[in-house]
Amino acid sequence: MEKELLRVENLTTSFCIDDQYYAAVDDLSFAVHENEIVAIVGESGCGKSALALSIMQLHDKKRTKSEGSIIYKGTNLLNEAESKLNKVRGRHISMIFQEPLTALNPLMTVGKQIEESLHYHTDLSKKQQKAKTLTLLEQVGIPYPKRTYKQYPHELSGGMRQRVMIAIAVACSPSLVIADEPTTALDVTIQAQILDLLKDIQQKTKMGIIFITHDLGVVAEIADQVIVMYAGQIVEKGSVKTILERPLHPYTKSLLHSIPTVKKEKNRLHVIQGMVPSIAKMNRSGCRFKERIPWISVQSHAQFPRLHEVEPGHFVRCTCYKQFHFPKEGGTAIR
Amino acid sequence: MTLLKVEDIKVYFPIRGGLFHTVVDHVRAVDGVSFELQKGETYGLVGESGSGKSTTGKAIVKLHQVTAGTITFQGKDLTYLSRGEMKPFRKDIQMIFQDPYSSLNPKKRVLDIIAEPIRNFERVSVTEERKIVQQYLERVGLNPDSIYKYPHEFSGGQRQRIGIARSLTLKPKLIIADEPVSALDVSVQAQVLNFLQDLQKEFQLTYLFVGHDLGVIRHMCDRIGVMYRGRLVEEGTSQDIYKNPQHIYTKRLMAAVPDLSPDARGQKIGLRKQVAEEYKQLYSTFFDENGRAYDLKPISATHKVALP
Amino acid sequence: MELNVNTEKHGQPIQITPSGRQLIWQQMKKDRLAMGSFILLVSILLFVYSAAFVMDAEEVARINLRALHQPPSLEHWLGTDYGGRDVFGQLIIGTRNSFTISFCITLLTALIGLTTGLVAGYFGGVTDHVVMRIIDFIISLPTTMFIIVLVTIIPEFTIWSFILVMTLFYWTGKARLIRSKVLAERELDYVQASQTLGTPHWKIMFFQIFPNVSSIIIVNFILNLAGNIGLESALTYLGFGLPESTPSLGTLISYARNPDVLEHKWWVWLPASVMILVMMLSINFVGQAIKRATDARQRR
Amino acid sequence: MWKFIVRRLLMMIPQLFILSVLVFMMAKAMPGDALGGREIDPRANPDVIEAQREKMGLNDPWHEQYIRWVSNVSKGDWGVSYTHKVQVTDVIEDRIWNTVNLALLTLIFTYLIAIPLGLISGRYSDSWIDKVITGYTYIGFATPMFIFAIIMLFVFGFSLDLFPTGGSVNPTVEEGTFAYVLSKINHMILPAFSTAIVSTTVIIQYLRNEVIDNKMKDFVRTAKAKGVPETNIYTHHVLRNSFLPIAAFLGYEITGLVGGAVIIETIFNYPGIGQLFLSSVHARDFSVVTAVVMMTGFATLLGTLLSDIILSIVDPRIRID
Repeated sequence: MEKELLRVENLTTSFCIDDQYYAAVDDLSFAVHENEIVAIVGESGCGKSALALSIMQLHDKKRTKSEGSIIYKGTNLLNEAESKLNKVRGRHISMIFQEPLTALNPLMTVGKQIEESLHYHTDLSKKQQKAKTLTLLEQVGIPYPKRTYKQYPHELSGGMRQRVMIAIAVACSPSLVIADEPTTALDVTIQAQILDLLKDIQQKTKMGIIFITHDLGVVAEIADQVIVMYAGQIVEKGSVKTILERPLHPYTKSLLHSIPTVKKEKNRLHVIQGMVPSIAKMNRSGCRFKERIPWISVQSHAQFPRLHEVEPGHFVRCTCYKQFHFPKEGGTAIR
Repeated sequence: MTLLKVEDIKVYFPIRGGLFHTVVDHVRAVDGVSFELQKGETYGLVGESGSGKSTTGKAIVKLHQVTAGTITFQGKDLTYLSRGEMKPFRKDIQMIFQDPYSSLNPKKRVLDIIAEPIRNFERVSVTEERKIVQQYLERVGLNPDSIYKYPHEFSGGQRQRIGIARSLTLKPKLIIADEPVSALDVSVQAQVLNFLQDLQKEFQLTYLFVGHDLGVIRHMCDRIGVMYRGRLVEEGTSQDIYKNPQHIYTKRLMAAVPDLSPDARGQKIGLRKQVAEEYKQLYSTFFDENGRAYDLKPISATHKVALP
Repeated sequence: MELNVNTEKHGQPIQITPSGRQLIWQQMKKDRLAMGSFILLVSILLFVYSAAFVMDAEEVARINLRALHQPPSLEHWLGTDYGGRDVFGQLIIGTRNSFTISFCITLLTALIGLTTGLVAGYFGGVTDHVVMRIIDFIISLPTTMFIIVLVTIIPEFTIWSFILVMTLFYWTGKARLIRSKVLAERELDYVQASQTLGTPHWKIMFFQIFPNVSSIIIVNFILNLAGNIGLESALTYLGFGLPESTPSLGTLISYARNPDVLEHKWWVWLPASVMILVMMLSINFVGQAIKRATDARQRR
Repeated sequence: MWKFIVRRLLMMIPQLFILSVLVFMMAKAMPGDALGGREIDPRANPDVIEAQREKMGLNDPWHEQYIRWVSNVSKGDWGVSYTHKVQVTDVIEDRIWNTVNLALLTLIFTYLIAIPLGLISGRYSDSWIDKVITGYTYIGFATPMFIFAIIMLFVFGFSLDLFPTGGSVNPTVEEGTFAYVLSKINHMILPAFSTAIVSTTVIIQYLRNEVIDNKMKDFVRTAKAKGVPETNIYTHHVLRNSFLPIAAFLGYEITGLVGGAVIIETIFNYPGIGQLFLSSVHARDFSVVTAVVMMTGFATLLGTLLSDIILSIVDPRIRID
């Protein structure tokens, strides 16, 4: 096993809505190791982006509170002062965002935005910074680094912008990168390029990546470990092979059965009933998925609605998976 | 029977520039595209952003002015009809939009949204109208009592179904679905796709399905046209396209689609490298000197590829 | 299949959502300042209009040489001006005139601005280009000077010519605002949807797009109403506003152009100034509150 | 970018043409010879008047008169002032610098107030200081400038006697001395400050909204994720992006000041172009009126031109084509 990089323990992040706090990330624990890509999957509203921002502590402090611990190199980041955090952000843990156009400052050249990272975390001279920036641009596969250095974000294509974002993220050789849906806004061919690039950089530098996505195909392409989130909680956790080939939790199974893939001919897709509950209206007791599988008896949830290990490294929430079956009319789809 | 025939249509948008804001060039959004839709089938137009797939769809319903070419619907040329002359055909050709949030007017009740086409074409009493609306609402699986609600009270998937109900009220023959599920989560997406399939059977609809997700396209379509830079580069049955892609662009597209089995991972990266290499080498044989794809040439009864 | 669908039908009670107007009203009630302003404004207007109705305008306008520049007294609550006319009476009639005329100007500019803004924004292209060039040009003119010159050269100057001259220059801001909103609205799919559903252009403009820009129009209307009271009285102050037969609040303030009146006879000009301030402030507070309420609603 | 500027400059040509036609039409609608300012005695016998008009070319076809006027003006000949009995240009030259100086000082005050208040209010939004500042902007926005100016004059000019209540300089000081400059400034402070304190509120509100908008932007979050300290995020990312639209305001501010000059100069009895314009209208000195309208029209057109050019320089996104 590689060395542990980051350990999240009992993390709960709550947002203030109309003077009341509601947990968007609810008592979450997991770890990321060196040279490991952990994918966090779930539909919108499951709390995966809130988790990413919590680790970086980029939430608006007035409207959010986080409890539990986020342990990086022996210190709990939740207890650190802002100035200490600024030494960690961008240097040891950095982030890639979903929408590269808005995530880059429209009035600053690409070069300056990469150098900014170097400026705050290294002792390089101006000249060295520029040299390093040009190397970085080349490393992320930008064809004309010298020209791109002077360009503004709007002058680049979506794929190129995301490459720039990656260059910013890896500029100071961080040990952990959090990528929040980095390919969602991109076309499929560009997505493949970006995934290959990230994988390539990761293998060279042995860094850890927390990869947040809603796309199980992308998970299959890139992840080592997979965490499936539903309603702010982990519902299933395990290696990528386990989760995709031997899923247990009804939610994971349903998700896999609802995706149309290029391998399958026309067939019936499974439909998950109802909706992802909003954090303010969620029923927080017992199994949170039970409303969406009403044909499964209530008793099957009552037994043990907590996350537990069913085989080494494979964790599932609730015991309802034991009795789960797809409704007859719904999914004839078989993987 | 051929329902819709699109022949060599072009949609150019002017680029203005220079000192006097004159037209200096055109964006060739759609640059000579031809295809046919048979009654009852689902034809998929697939491509990446900027490929002109949506523009093609919108040109058929005249949301974009066609620069050249002809669009024939049931044997009648629609291309240069005025708004007034087009009106009777509006009943037959309807559209489903991509964004379920912006495609419904936030200030209108569900009743007014779904009844809008009825009010344009038919004279029915208020009670009659309400009955029709409720009937369609029920058909798309929404509570018929929700006619007085506003769009913001519904989720994305429900809104998309309201949009579908609206397009069904005129009993159209052809529906152009412009990325109808790309704004939705996977589980909701499955529901809408299942619906579209059921409705097709029930109302004998023909679909022109525009999309970028190759999984969705495969799931929905009988025949597929692959678009790239305003041109069709390959057309065929979904077997032809997915099992036997011939154009290098199609191959690159297929290689880029993520595979659900993690075991195939290493192999896929290798395949992508190989295809990228091939793409570079064969670029000049598949595209002319302007980077434009050639015209489609049949290589089998159903399969056409853009070759020189 | 049906099973999947039906679940959503149940357990959704039919709730009647409050309309936009009700929501704004609820927000307003919470805002004490805006509510106070609203009540104050309505009472001033009620008082002024009913008082002006029973008052004899000619009596107020009659020069009384025996009572020149008298300070406030029981007989003349706010004293008299240089012609011995009752300032209080003039204040009432002036307020009524100022408000009515400003309202007319605001209404006219709103109608013109709304129509041009809708047309330019909806059709875009050449139409929009031409309209915008005209608007840009009018906005970059020295408006005050043009109005003053027009007022002096128009033969037989009446209230109506004043309203028209003001409208000529002040429709542009509204047209520009509405046009930019319509331009953004037009990009939304519901407009395209209406087009594919066979809805005619004019119906799309007035029945689909208009309701979505109406809150902006209302807020802008209210703020402009306040602005126009200021503009009208400023021009009247300079002597180029309303004809002399129609005294306005600006007429009373214009007496302060005489340094002696300004320095020693505050009762002539101060009440009118305060009246304008109070009216403009309260109209603005109401407008800003509505603006905040509509913004908050859109955020949801 | 240069193409944009050249195109924008070319647009000035039709604008100037239309402006001159409008001014010409207004001048023709005025009684007498509003373009040349030559005297026609209205009491003379109609035949004499007619002969005079014929001689002056006032009965020529209008396009000939228009071309004659434009060519005269382009040579710097704006006709004669009927009241001052000198060249119109001389009358204007006496006054124009007063107006320019006053406008400059007003601009300085306006931005000196707006920038710090707008930034503080935006950065610490919803704090008590922001509430005070927004309160001020609401009131300022709703206050008609002329009433505020009158009250300021009444309080600081007359009641407290802190500032002069008219003129542009103390007539007793000698020109060219330091005291002369001081006296000039002293005369400008009250009008400039009164204008600034009201007109700046729009800019404060605008700047505040910009700062609030920008600090919510994704790129600010990116900067935070890079480890950029809060203060540097404001100085490097938020401020620059927020100033951009403010820069574009400058031109409109100038346009507004020219319009406001008529009112402010009248209230403070300050001998500038605005006051000259008004007194000339009252005195029916139409050649001066025409010239002033034409010149200020030109100045405001330049103001908007300036706005557009500044915007094209600071925003790289406009530098297309």
